[in-house]
Amino acid sequence: MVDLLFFGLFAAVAVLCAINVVVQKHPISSALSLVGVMASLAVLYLLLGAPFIAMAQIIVYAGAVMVLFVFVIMLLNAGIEVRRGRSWMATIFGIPALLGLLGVLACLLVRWFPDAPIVKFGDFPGGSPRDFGYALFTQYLLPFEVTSVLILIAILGAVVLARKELD
Amino acid sequence: MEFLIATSLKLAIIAFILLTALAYIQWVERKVIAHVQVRMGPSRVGPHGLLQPLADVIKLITKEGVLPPHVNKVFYLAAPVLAVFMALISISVIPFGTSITIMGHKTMMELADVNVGVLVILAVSSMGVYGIALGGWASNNKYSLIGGLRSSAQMISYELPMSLAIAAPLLSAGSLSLRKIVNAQHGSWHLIPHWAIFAFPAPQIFSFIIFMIAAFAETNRIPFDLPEAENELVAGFHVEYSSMKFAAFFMAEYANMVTVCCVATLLFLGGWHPLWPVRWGSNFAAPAIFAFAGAICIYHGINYVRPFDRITLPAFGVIFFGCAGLFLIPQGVPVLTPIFWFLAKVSFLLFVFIWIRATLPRFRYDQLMSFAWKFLFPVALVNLLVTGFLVALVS
Amino acid sequence: MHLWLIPALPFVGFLINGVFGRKLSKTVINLIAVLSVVLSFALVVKVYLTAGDLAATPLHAHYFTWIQSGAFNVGWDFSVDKLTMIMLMIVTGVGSLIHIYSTGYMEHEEGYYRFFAYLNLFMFFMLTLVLAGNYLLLFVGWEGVGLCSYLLVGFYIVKDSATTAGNKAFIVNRVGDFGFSLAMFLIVVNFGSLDFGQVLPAVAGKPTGTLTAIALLLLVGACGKSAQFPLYVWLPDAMEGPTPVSALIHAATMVTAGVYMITRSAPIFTHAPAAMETVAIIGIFTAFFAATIGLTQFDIKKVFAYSTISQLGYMFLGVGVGAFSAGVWHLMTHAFFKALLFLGAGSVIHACHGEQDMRHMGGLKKYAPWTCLVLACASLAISGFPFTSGYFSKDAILGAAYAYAPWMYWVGVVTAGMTAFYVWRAFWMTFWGDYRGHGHPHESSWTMLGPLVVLAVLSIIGGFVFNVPEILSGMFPIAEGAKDAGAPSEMMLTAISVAFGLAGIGLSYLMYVVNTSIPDKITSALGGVYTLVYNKYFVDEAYDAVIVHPLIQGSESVLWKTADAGIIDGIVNGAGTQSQGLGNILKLIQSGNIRSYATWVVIGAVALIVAIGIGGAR
Amino acid sequence: MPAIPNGVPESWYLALSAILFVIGVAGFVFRRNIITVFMCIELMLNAVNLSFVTFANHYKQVSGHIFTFFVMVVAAAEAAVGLAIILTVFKNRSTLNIDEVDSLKN
Repeated sequence: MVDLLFFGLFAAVAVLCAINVVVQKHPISSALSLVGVMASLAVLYLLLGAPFIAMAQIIVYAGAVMVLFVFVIMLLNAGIEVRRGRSWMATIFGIPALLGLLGVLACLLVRWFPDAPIVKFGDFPGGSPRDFGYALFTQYLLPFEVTSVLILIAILGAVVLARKELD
Repeated sequence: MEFLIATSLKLAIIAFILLTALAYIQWVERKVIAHVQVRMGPSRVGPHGLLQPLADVIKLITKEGVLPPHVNKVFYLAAPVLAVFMALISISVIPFGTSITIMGHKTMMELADVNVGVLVILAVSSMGVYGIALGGWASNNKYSLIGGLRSSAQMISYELPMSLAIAAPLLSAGSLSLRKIVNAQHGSWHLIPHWAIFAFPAPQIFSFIIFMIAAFAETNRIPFDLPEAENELVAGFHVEYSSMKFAAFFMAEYANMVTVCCVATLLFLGGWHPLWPVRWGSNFAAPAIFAFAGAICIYHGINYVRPFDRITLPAFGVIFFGCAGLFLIPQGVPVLTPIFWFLAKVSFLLFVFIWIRATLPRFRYDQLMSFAWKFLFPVALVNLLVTGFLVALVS
Repeated sequence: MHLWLIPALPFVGFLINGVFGRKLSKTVINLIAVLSVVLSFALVVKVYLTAGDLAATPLHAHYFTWIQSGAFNVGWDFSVDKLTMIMLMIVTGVGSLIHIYSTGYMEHEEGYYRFFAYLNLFMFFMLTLVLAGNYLLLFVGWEGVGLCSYLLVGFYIVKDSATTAGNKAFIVNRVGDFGFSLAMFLIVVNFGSLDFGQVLPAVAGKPTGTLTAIALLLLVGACGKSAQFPLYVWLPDAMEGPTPVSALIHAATMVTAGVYMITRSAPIFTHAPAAMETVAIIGIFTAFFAATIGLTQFDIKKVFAYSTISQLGYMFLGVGVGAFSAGVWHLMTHAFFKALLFLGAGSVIHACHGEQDMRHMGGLKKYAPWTCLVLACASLAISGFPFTSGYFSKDAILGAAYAYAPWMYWVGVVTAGMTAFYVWRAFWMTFWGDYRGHGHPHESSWTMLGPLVVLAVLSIIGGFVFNVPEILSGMFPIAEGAKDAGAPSEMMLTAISVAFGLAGIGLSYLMYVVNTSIPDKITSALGGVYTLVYNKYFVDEAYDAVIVHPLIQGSESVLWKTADAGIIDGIVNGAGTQSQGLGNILKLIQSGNIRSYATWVVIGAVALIVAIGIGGAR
Repeated sequence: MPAIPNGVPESWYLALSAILFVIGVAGFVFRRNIITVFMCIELMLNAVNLSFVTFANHYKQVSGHIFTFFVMVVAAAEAAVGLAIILTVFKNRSTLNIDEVDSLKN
């Protein structure tokens, strides 16, 4: 019951914020709405028994990535976007393609999960940081290391791109 | 149901104490800095200026809230709320002491014992930047924009060493729940307590220092108060703010201070565990201190300097003796002593914050960044590595 | 028993010197390099003292499983029996002496730290080779010492000849290693393991043909590493390296690895008589062949290089005729006196300011008395002068050879005579007469002379102090049998070989001290034959004509011109042009507009999901 | 739908993730501001993360969380590089409108 309450509340928040991300004219509003989406998703993660992921979601996404976005928006002082569309593809096929996507996903959901099991808070204790860390550092060690290399490369790329010499 | 009642009660108490404390920390700060600079500090309003915070609050509330015409209204108004909200929310996972039992209802001395408490605090503090950044941006003012930019960059940069510094004691404690971490620091070896900073095998003294430095940056305190550097940016991100909105930013800053001090106490200084073991009579420290304070007050009240000291100081003396007596009540001891130790440590750290503010000059921006990335971050990393190695070695 | 420490110590030395050497001062480098080796020598001694009876209970140490596939697994394990112990003693002992010597010899060289880093690395690999408990680990050491020899021969990186010599050594060794690896494959196929402990006892049951094949392939490897007849060409050129290197790698330790390997796999060889025969024949032929070349060389190091080849030939002869212990004995004594010869030569070269041509030396005995003395000891030892070390080991081999096939004995004896001749020829030309070189020669420092003296003592008394056949009697009773077979004429055989040795010495004295005009007469008399021998039978040129040149030509005309340029490039370019054509069509949908691309992606995604959904994949 | 279930059906989580994803795609297709488009990508990633976590709950395995974690890391790296690229683009063309960044055309 409480689950349902929370889910309904935060799902609604997420969807509204998501729509807001798209419809807002000013990028910084979109950014903050996106933060809203992420925060509410974090709550849903908690409901799904993933406390660590929930916190990581907030720390990494809301706390770091989105701050970067806001930072860049402030830096470029990006204003309202100018509507000079020259993309016939998007204008013609965009809407139908989207509707098609939504429909397909919906029918797949209906087809594959006619009677999905009920998720209750706390019926999956496996998401504790301990289990998570154990899995990460034993079974998924190699991907983990590879990811670290990826991050290193990303850092280098960012540094190289943002250097002054470029302009 | 009982849970709800208990929680709401605790909520009320904590909120009241915290908010009052916030107001009075400002008074303490002004007093301390004044004495460091050989001044009197606030002394007009009430005895020793004790009513100064009240006066400030009244002033700020009754001031006219100016809404500049060129600002982005929504964010301009949202920013301070966001800031203070994010600052206050993280106090909810901080335990102050052991459990307390009131008429058969046993309850822990904290709002919520989250099993990932440390992460919660990190998360919330990482969200804290939005208030300042937004405020700076929404004011639509060059100074405040620069302040916002600086604060966002600075907070992101210093979050890394802070997280790494926090991770090190977690390794030796082996849990993410603050209460468990504190319990892991229970006991002592002869006179040396098992606090994280003295812990075997890996004393966390370095990560403690790193954490404190990063905390200064995260709370925008001197020497890292570049977002509000007066002589460069007028007042930085809150140039355009006035009245309660301005006060909200200040509350946020002090609330953040309290939070990081609590976290430092819990992670590194053994939470509510006494400085030396009970069998050496640590339980009598609190009454002794209060009695001493009371004695001093009464002494100075008897041969006074200023006329009103004749009344006020003995009054304080009596109050202090009362507190001392309170700590001697057997039923009170298990409840009050931990709280005393916890608050003592926290207030010491707060004093350090104020002390540093009175002592150090401000960094230059590039110095700030290079310090974070080229010094603090590697050191924290190495410290984490060494800790992990030692812990693995011992276990 | 920390066996792993023995190779680990030099390796640590290598790491320190190799990584930080550039920063360190020479004293520190010396300290690290020498200490690491001396310590491992001390460890070896400790192991020897604490090990107890190695023959009864060899030491085994399994550190970790290196390769595992199915039933076949190769571990990183060391084993020490008496043979290993002897080799360890030789390697670490002589190694330490040579390290000490090098600190004096290399004092004024560039890349000082590089030299000692390589030297330590070599010690590590050599010790791994010797300690190895299975063929693969032995092969690791085998390749490692090859690498180090390459690095050290080409140590003077600015000298073109040095680098080419290094390449030559490396490439020629590849041929041998090829054989060795094939042998290992055969062993794995037939025995399902590479551990000595499992392979060697299981030899008895196997068909002789297989064993012969394995043995011959191993022999190819040994020939490469130990510079035997077809593959010996790299060793003389390897003299381009610094002299201590020639002493350590190309006289005392590495080149004897082949002999060690054959001795180690003695059971295989003993069960393959044909292979044994081949070994013996190659050995005796190489001995004779190299000795003849040695007669004519004027570069002092070249002379000793050829004598090394020839002595290695002796060892092969020894193991070939089944007197493994005699072979190892000669290996040890040879390590002593040949290291001494090279180091002495180094000291002489040092004295003559880098001059290597004996025609520009002479009369050094009054300038460098100590060097003269120790070189005399070495020369006596190598020419089998009675009761010197060379005498015992060589006669053990020759005796066994007589028991196996008399003609080998006679060839061996003649070779012994030649050996004595050219070694003493070098000696006289260097020390007697009067100085024909430039500059003013001088005696070397005691850091160099000290090791020389120790080695001199060893090469005099080493023979009967360490009586290898007795030590190894537990492992190789065959050697004893050979002795018995030769027993009746033992004294006589010995006398003959000694006589030949003395004759060689006398002849050389006659030709190069008493009447120095004789050699020229002989040279002119022999004419063509002399030039043939002087030019080392034109073997290098032959190899060049038969192998190298066709290879280059073939790869140029066939592989490059036809295959690469014609076929491969054709395919590539064709693909290029084709895709260009295709691209011209596809380019129509490339609007360069990200959002239309996004739309494409969405449409594609929809199509994909529909396909999956319809396909009913779950 | 039957009476209010005690708890939430997984399919609702999946539906939510699908909706968020489609919204993200919509933004990706129709917005012209590079930064906004970029944020829409992040939105899609988040949607996918939600379904990952849901499936982790379904199969009672932590692997889903791990995947989410990796997605986050990759997203962070992507954000760093992407924003750097955006900065560069803005420096060189002084525009954030992706319709004007089409020099790859034909």
